[in-house]
Amino acid sequence: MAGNLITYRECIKQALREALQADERVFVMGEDVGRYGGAFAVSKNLLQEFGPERIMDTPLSEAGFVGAGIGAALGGMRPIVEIMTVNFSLLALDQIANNAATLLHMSGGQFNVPLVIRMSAGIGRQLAAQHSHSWEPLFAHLPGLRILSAGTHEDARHMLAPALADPDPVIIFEYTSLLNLEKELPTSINQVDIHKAKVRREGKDISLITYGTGVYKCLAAADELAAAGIAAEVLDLRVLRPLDDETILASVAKTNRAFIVEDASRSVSVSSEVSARIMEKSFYDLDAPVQRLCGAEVPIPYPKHLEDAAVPQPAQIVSAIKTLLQHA
Amino acid sequence: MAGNLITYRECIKQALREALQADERVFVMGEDVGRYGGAFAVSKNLLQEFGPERIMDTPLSEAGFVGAGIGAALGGMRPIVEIMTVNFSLLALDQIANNAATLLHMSGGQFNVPLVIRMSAGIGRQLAAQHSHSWEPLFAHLPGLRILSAGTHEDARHMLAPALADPDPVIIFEYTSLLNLEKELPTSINQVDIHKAKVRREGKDISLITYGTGVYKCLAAADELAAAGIAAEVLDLRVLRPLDDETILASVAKTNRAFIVEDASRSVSVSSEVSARIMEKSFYDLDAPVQRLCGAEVPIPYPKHLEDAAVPQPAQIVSAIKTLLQHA
Amino acid sequence: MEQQPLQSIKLTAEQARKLLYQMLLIRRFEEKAAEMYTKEKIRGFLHLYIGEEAVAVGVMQALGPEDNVLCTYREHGHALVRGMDAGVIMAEMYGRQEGCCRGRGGSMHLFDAKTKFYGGNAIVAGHLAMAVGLGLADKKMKRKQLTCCFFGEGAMAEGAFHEAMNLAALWQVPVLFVCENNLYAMGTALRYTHAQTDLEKKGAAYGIASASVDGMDLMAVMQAANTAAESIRRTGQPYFLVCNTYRFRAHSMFDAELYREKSEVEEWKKRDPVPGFFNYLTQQHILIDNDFKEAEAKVEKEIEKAVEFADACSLEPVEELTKYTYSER
Amino acid sequence: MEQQPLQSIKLTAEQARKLLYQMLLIRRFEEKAAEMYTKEKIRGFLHLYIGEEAVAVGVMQALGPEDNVLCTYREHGHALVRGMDAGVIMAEMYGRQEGCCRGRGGSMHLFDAKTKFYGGNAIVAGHLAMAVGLGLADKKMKRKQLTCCFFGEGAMAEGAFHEAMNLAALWQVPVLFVCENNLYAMGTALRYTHAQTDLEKKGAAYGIASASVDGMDLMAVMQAANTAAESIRRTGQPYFLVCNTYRFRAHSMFDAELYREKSEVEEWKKRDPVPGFFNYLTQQHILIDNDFKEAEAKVEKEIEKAVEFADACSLEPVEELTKYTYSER
Ligand SMILES: Cc1ncc(C[n+]2csc(CCOP(=O)(O)OP(=O)(O)O)c2C)c(N)n1
Ligand SMILES: Cc1ncc(C[n+]2csc(CCOP(=O)(O)OP(=O)(O)O)c2C)c(N)n1
Ligand SMILES: [Mg+2]
Ligand SMILES: [Mg+2]
Repeated sequence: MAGNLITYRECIKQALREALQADERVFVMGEDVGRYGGAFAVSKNLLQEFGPERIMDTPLSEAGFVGAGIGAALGGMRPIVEIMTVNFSLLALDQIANNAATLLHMSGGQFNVPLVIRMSAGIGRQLAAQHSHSWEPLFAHLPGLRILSAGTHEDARHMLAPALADPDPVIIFEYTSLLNLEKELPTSINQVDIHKAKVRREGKDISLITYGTGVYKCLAAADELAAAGIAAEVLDLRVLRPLDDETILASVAKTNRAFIVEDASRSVSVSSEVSARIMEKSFYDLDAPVQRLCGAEVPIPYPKHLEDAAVPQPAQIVSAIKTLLQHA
Repeated sequence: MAGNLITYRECIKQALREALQADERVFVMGEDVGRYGGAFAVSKNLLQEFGPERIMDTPLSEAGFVGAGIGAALGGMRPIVEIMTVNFSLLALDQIANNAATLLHMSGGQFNVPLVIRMSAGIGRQLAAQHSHSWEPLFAHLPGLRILSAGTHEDARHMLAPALADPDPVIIFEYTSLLNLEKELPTSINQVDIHKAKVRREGKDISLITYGTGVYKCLAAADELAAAGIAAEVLDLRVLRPLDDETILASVAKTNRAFIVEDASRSVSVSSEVSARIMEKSFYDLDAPVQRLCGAEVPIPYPKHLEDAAVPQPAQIVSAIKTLLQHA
Repeated sequence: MEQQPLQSIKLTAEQARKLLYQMLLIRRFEEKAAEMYTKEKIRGFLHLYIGEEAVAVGVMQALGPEDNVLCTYREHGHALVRGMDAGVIMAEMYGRQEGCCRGRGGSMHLFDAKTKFYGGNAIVAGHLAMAVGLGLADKKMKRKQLTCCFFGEGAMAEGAFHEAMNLAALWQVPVLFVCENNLYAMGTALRYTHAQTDLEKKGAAYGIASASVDGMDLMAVMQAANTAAESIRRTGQPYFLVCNTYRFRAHSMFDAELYREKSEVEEWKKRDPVPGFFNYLTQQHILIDNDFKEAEAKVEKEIEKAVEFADACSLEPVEELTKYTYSER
Repeated sequence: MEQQPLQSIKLTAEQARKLLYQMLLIRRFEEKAAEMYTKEKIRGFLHLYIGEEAVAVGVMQALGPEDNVLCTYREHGHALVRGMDAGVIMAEMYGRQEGCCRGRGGSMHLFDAKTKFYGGNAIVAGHLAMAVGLGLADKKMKRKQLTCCFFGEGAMAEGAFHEAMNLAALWQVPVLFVCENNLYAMGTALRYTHAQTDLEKKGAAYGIASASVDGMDLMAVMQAANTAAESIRRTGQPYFLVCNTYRFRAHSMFDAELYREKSEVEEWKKRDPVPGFFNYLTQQHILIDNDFKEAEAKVEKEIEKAVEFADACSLEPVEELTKYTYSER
C-alpha cells in the first residue's frame, strides 16, 4: 500500500513527462523550469531528460512568453506554459484574455489556440500579500477559456493529457500547499473528464461544493461530520469554466442543501456563481439557503495565525454545517 | 429645461475641471488626454486650460503610467489616471492588484495610495472582441480597491470629488456608449455617496438591480412595466466594491423579488455576487428565485445585430419580468 | 541613419505594373472604405493607411506564401497585398458572414488562414509576442519560413515590445519586426512617446540587427526589406526594420486631428508614395502614363466588384452568436 | 565598460568605521536570519543578500534622509543601512506586531514611512514604475530629492523595466535606477535572461546616462553612486547604474542551487566585499585589526538585541486581520 504513496508534486511531474514522451510537439516553457528544476522542483531533471528545446527556461517576461506560447500554438506546437505562480499571471492576463480567449471566435473559427497554461496558486506557505493569491475567479470569468483546478492527486496526475488534447486554451491551477502531500493514487483511474465536476464522496444530507485546496479540506470535514451522523456529499467542481451545472444541480436535488467552500476571497468568486446558479435552477429544491465559506477579503498577511484565519479551515466547515443542519 | 441638458461626456469633463481647480495636487495623466483631447473628447481643451504639467499625455505604457500614478500618490499627489478604455486595463492589473490594492494593508497601515483611476468601459459602438469588454467583475473581486460605476449623468458629474477625497485607490468605470447621451442634471444634487447604492426609481413589485449601462436600460424597462401595471424598483449598485448590502437587502425585503441586469458576461460576475448575497441573507424574503440577465459568454462580435444580441436589452428585461411575475 | 541599398533593384514593366496596382488598390480601397463609413455601411473603428502604402507593399515583396504575417488594426492594405480578396475584406468590414471572419471582426480584425494572415490585432503591441511564438514554432519544426510583424512606433513604448524583442533575440527566431513609424500614436507625437527617437537604435539593446528606411519610397522599402529578409533567412535571427512614414488621414474616424498642423500634413503629402512611385517609374522609363490609367481602371473595377459583393452579403444568424467560443466537440 | 572614478574618495577613520559596521551588520544579521529560518522562527521566503553588501552600503552613502528608497524582496541589507532598527526588522521577519509592518509583510515586505523606505516589493520589476511616480511627485512639488530604486538583472527582462525607463527619461524625473546584477535570476543565468548582456548599454535605448561598476568593491560603488546622485541632483534627470556583484547564498531557502557550480561560488567568494573592504582599509592605514574586532563586537551585540527584541514580541490579534484593507473612516 505505502508503495503507492505519491506526492502531488510527483503527480504533476509524471504528467509532464508522459506528455513530453507522447507528442513531439509538446514542450514546456517558463521561468526556471529547466536548470533550476522548477521553482517548486516539479520539473526537476526534465531538462536532463528532454533537453533545452523541450524544457525552455524563459527570462522574467510573463506577457512575452505566454504570448509566445499562443503564437507557438498557432504555429502547430502544443506548448505547456508554466507561469511560476498565479501571483505573476496578471502580467500575462492581457495575452490570455485578448488573444488566447478571443482568437477562435474573432477569426470566425479559423484559428485554434491549443495552449495549456499551468500555474501554481493559493495560500499556505506564509508568502504574504503579493505571493498568496487565489485568483481562479478572475480567470473563471473569461469566455473562451477552459479553467481547470487540480484539487486532488488524481487530477494533478491526469488532467494534463486531456488539456493538451483540447483544441482550445486550457488553464490548470495547481496548489503550492499540496506539493508535499502524499496520497495513494488510484491505479484504476487513468483519465479525467475535463468537462465534468466530480463527486469525491457521496452523501445525502448536504452538498459540500468546492475546488482546489478546498477538496481535501472538505473531505476531512466530511469525515468528521460522518462521525456526527451527517452524510455530506463532497463535490469537486474541478472545471471552473465552463461550470458543469448538471452535476451540481443533481447533487443539490439529492441533498436539498448546499454549502460552498473556496479559498478565494468571497466577492465575485466561483462560489458566488455556483450559489447564483443554484438559486436560478434549484430554488424549489432547497430546504435552506445556500451558504458560502470563502477567503477573507484582505491581502493575505505573512504570519501563520493570520494566514490560517484568512481561509476556511476544516473545523469551521464542520461547525458551520452542524449549525446549518440544526437550524433545519 | 432644455438649457439644463448635458451630455455624459460633458459631465465627466466638468468633474475633471472642478477637481483640477480645487486641488493643486490633482493632475490627469493617460494616453492622449492632452493634445488629442481625450480618445473620446472628454478632456478636450483641458490641456489649454491647465497646461502640460496637469494634463499629461503618456506613451502607450499602461503598466508604467498606472504604476507611476501609484508612486505619485505615495509621494503626496492626487493623480487621476485615465486608462483609455478598460480593454487595456489588464496590462496594468498587476500594478493595481499587487501594489495599489495591497500597500496599505501590507505596510501595516503606513502607506496610503490616494489614486483615482478612470476608464471607459462597455459595449455598444461596434468595436469588436478586443474593444468591447465589460470587466467590472474582475476588479470587483479585488480587496483593497473601491470600485465605482457611473451609470448616470449624476454620477459621472459627482463621483470624482469623493473618489479623490478617499485615501484609498478608487476605480471609476465610465461608459463609452453613454458619452453622447443628453440628460437633465438635477441641480439639487452636488454630491454622491460613494459608499451607498442608489434607488433610482421606487417600486414595490420587484427589485431591478443593476449598474453601469444597465441603469438607463432598467429605467426604460421600468417605464414600460409601469404601463403594464408593474411597479419595478430600480436599484443602481453604483459601488461595485465593497457592495452596499444594506440597500440591496432593504429593497428585496420590500419587493420580495429581484432581477439582476448586467452587461458583463454571466459567469462569476457582479450579479452572481448580488444573487449569492440575497440567497444568504434574504432567502426567506423571496417569493421567487432571483434571476439574472447578463451578457452572453462570448467575445463580442462586430456587427450591430450580434452586439445587441450579446447584452441585455430593455425589451428582454420587460418580457423576462412579466414572465417572472406571471409565474408567481 | 537610414539604410543605403547595396545594389539597386531593377524592375521589369510587369513587376512595376503589379506594384503600382497594389499601391493603388490600397489607396482606392481605403478611400472607398471611408466613403462607406460615412454611409454607415462600415461602423466601429476604421483606421486608414493612406500615405503609408509603400511600407506594406514594399515589405510584402520580400515574403513568400509560406511566411506568416501579423498586423495591427490598420491592416486593410496588408491584407490586400497579401492576396486576400477585396470583396471578402469589404464584406468583413460590413459585418457580413461572407467576410473573412464571418463579419465578426470588422475592420480591425482581418484574419485569413489561407494566406497565413494572423490579424488584425487591436491591442497595441499585443501581437508581437505571438509573432515570436510563430517564429519559435517554425524553428522547432524546422520549417524554413519567416514571420513578419508590423506595428506602430507607439507600440514600442509598451513593455510587450521589449519582452518580444528580447525573447526573439535570445531564442534566435526568424522574425522580421517592422515598425511603421508614422510619427504619431493617435495624437501623441513621437517625441512624447519615446525618450530616444532614433528608433532603430533600440535594436541594439537586444543585439538585434536593425535598420531604418524612408517609408515613403517604395523602392527603398523593397530594398531594405529584401536585405532584412535575406539576413533572417540566412542567419535564422530576428531583424528590426524601421520604416519612416506618415499617415495622411486622421488616426480613426473619431479623430479631430487637434494635435498637428494642417501644414505639416500638406508638407508630407508632397512625398505621397503613390504618385512618387509612378514618377519614379516614368523617369526610369519603365512605365508610361497609360499604364497608370490602366492600373486605375483595373483597381476601380476591383473596388466596384468588392462593394457589390459586400452589398449582396448576408448577416450571420443571431443563433450563431456563441459558435466558436469553444471548438465544437 | 566600468566607470572610472574621477577622483578618489578619502575616508576618515570615523567614516570607515561606520561603513565597516554597516557591511558587517548586514552580513551578521542575515546569517542570523538564516539560522532563525532553520529554527522556524522565520518562515515563507527568505532571500539573503550575502555577498552583495557593498551595493546597498555603497549606494546608500549617496542618499540623504529626504530621498526615497525602493527595493526588492532581498532588502534586509538596504533596510538596515537606511537606518531601520534591526530588532524591528527581525520582529517583522518573525511575523510579530512590533515589526515594521505589524508582522504582516515578513522578510519580503519591509516598509518604513519614517525612513522613506517603500518596500520590500516581491513582484519582480513591479516597483520600478512606482519609483518613477515618486520622482514625478517630487518634481511636481519642487522637492529637491531623489528616488533610488534597486532591482535585479532578471527584472530588466520585464516589460515593466522598459516602460519605467522610458517614462523616467521622457519626464525627466530624478530617479536613480540601480541594477544589482548578481548574474542569476533564481536559477537563470544572465545569458539566458538577456540577449544583450552588457546591461548598462540598455540605458542608451532611453537616452539615460548609464554606468556600471564593480559591485564587490565598496569604494568603487560609493564613487559611482556619488557620481550618479550628483548628476541627478544637478540635471534632474534619471541615471542607470549597474552594480556587478554575486550572491553567495541560494536564491531563497527553497533553492537547491542546481544551476551553478560550487567552484564558481568559491571563485567569487575570493572577492568577498566584507574582508575586501577591510583589507583596503588596513592597506590604506585607515583602520587596524582592532577596529574590525570592535565592529564585530558591536554588531554582535546589536544582533543579539534584535533577536531578544523579536523573541519578546507578540502576534497581531486575529481580530485585526482585515484592519487597513481600507483606511478607517
Ligand atoms: C494597449 C493599448 N492601449 C491603447 C490603445 C488605443 N490605441 C489604439 S491605436 C493607438 C495608437 C497606436 O499608435 P502606433 O503604435 O504608432 O500605431 P499607428 O496607429 O500610428 O499606426 C492607441 C493609443 C490600444 N488599442 N491598445
Ligand atoms: C513578476 C514575477 N515573476 C516571477 C517571480 C518569481 N521570482 C522571484 S525572484 C526571481 C528572480 C529575480 O531575479 P533578479 O531580478 O535578478 O533578482 P535577484 O533575486 O537575483 O536579486 C523570480 C523569477 C516574481 N517574484 N515576480
Ligand atoms: Mg504611429
Ligand atoms: Mg539577479
